[in-house]
Amino acid sequence: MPARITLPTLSVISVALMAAAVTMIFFVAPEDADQGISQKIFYFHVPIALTAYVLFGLGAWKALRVLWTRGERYDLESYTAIHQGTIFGALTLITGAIWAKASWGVWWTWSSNQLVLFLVLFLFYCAYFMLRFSVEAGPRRERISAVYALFGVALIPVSFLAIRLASDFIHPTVFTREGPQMTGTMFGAFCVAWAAIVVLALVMYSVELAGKRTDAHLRELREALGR
Amino acid sequence: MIRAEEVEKRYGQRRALRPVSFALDRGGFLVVTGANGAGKTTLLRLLAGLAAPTRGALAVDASRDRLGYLGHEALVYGELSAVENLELFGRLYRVPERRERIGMLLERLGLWEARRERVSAYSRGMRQRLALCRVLLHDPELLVLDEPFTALDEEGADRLDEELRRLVGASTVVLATHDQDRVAGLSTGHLALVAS
Amino acid sequence: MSGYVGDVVALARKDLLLELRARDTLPAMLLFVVSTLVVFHFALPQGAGDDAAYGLLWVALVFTALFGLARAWVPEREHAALDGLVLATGDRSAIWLAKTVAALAFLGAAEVVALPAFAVLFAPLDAAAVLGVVLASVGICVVGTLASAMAAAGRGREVILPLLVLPLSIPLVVGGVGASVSSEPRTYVAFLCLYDAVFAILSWASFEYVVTE
Amino acid sequence: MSAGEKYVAAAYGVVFLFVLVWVAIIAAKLARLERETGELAELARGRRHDG
Repeated sequence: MPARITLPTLSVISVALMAAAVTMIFFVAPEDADQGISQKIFYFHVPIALTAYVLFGLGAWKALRVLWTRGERYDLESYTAIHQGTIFGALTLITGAIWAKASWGVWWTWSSNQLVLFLVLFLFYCAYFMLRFSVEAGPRRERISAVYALFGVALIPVSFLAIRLASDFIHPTVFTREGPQMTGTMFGAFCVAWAAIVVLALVMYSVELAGKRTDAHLRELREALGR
Repeated sequence: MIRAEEVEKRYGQRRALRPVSFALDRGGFLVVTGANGAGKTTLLRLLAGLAAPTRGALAVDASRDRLGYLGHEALVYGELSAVENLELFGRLYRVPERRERIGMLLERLGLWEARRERVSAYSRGMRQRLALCRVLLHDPELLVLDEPFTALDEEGADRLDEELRRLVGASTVVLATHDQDRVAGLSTGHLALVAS
Repeated sequence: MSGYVGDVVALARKDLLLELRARDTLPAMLLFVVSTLVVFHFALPQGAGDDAAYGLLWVALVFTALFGLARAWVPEREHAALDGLVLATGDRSAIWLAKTVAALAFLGAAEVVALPAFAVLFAPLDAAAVLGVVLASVGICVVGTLASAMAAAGRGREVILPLLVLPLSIPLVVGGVGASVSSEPRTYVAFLCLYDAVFAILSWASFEYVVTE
Repeated sequence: MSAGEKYVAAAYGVVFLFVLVWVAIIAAKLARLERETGELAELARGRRHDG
């Protein structure tokens, strides 16, 4: 995170972007000709999914630094990023399910590759937490978590490919969600929404990280003061 | 050989070793004492390279393949015999003339008769002696011994004593014990750890 | 034979020797995979077709592999032999490679029984399907031994391992089932090769970090 | 509201709800941190009077 932009500034930017995004989505961008109003879910669902990837990637990058530098602080950063990523992953699944219901009348469809991929990733990263909480705090845990986080970024493209391949023999694609047939303002709304979600994720990441760091400092202080 | 400055070890919030500083020259014999929980085992694991210090600087001037570590556990396979265990570790350590050296060590530590039995059938004392064979196998220049006398009977302790005397001067030794008298004549230094 | 390869061979031979002595993994795996196939006969409704059977074969293989992998590091746990290996090996990835080879040998032995049994009891297997099984077995042993080492570092290792391995094995199942049922198995075989390569390199490079501090 | 509008509202509502729950959790955490720092400050104050 760039040091010059402070957390309060970032929060303000986040609120402003979010307001702009909602305004653009509902008042500026026209309604989709085919899908009607339910296409509006797309403006949040897809940016949330993309942001989850960014967070998983960030977690893996910090994990790499754990392995390089043995830095305790990178472990905390990697953990926080993956935690956020999992929250956004869960949101992707829920908003995706609602969208599927709105446009196809079912809550879940295996033919939506993105949803299936997120289900796999969600399971994978839930196991990350199970693994992490089963190992005693210390460098061993930092390293094991880091290696697992790195496996995650390898799994994302491999699973993506696998799910593409699987759809050939498991379910012939019945539903298609046509790519961006977006007009100018629709695309603009999408971009603003994406920016808003990314900044929101950054704010949440920073707040959570600050909380975790304060927690660690507090325990250190308590020990220094002799309980 | 070893230089430790304010070396501290934590596992999360739990402090396993209070900051400790000491230096040990080549050929020295350092005895580490301290109550249970003072961090003897932790310090020795740090010296052996099985763990890294959380804070402080620790420099050990011995490559890993010239280091012998005796832990609480024997660090061997229960379902292999003594010879098979030593063959495996000797190969990994690239010990020259393995067979002869293994035979000599088994003889010296009184395991020759039982060399083909599975380690799981050994008594604790025999396992400890086998662990000593494993430690001495590759002729280490630094020995890190964690409570080597526990679990040994009189005979085993005498043999260990013999081995230690053989090593004095030639190798550097760090030995943790709660029974300082046993090694009174050997030690050149003493480090007392305080529980946190 | 010397150096790295010598280490790997010595370590893998040790695992096979231990199994020969104790016989506590392979017989259990064999019995497990055959029992699973029998259960599947009753789980498949009549007229479910061969494709469903191929799918179940893969479920059986993945769970058999998990069954074996859960025991992969048990000999190292007793008397903390893993610490001994970590101290003794120059390049720790040799420990992982040897363990992977041993795990693969056990899984392979189980498959030597399971595949003919499947062909007799359910549906025939062609060359592409067998190749798929071989490649997927490599993949699951590659990630499985590493995940098993991770799980062994914590509490509740038996519970954690399947949670770690199952999401990672989904692409393998896709590749394997594809190779068994598709009329164009080449794509799936290539995909399995890709998976094996990616995760073998990753596991090989990262194992050292899992067992050291 | 049409069915489509309901689903759109639900989707955005879920996102909003998640963020809200997250805020609540952070707030609980902050309250705990405040209490703990308070205790430590008390302790430090006591120390100063003793020494």
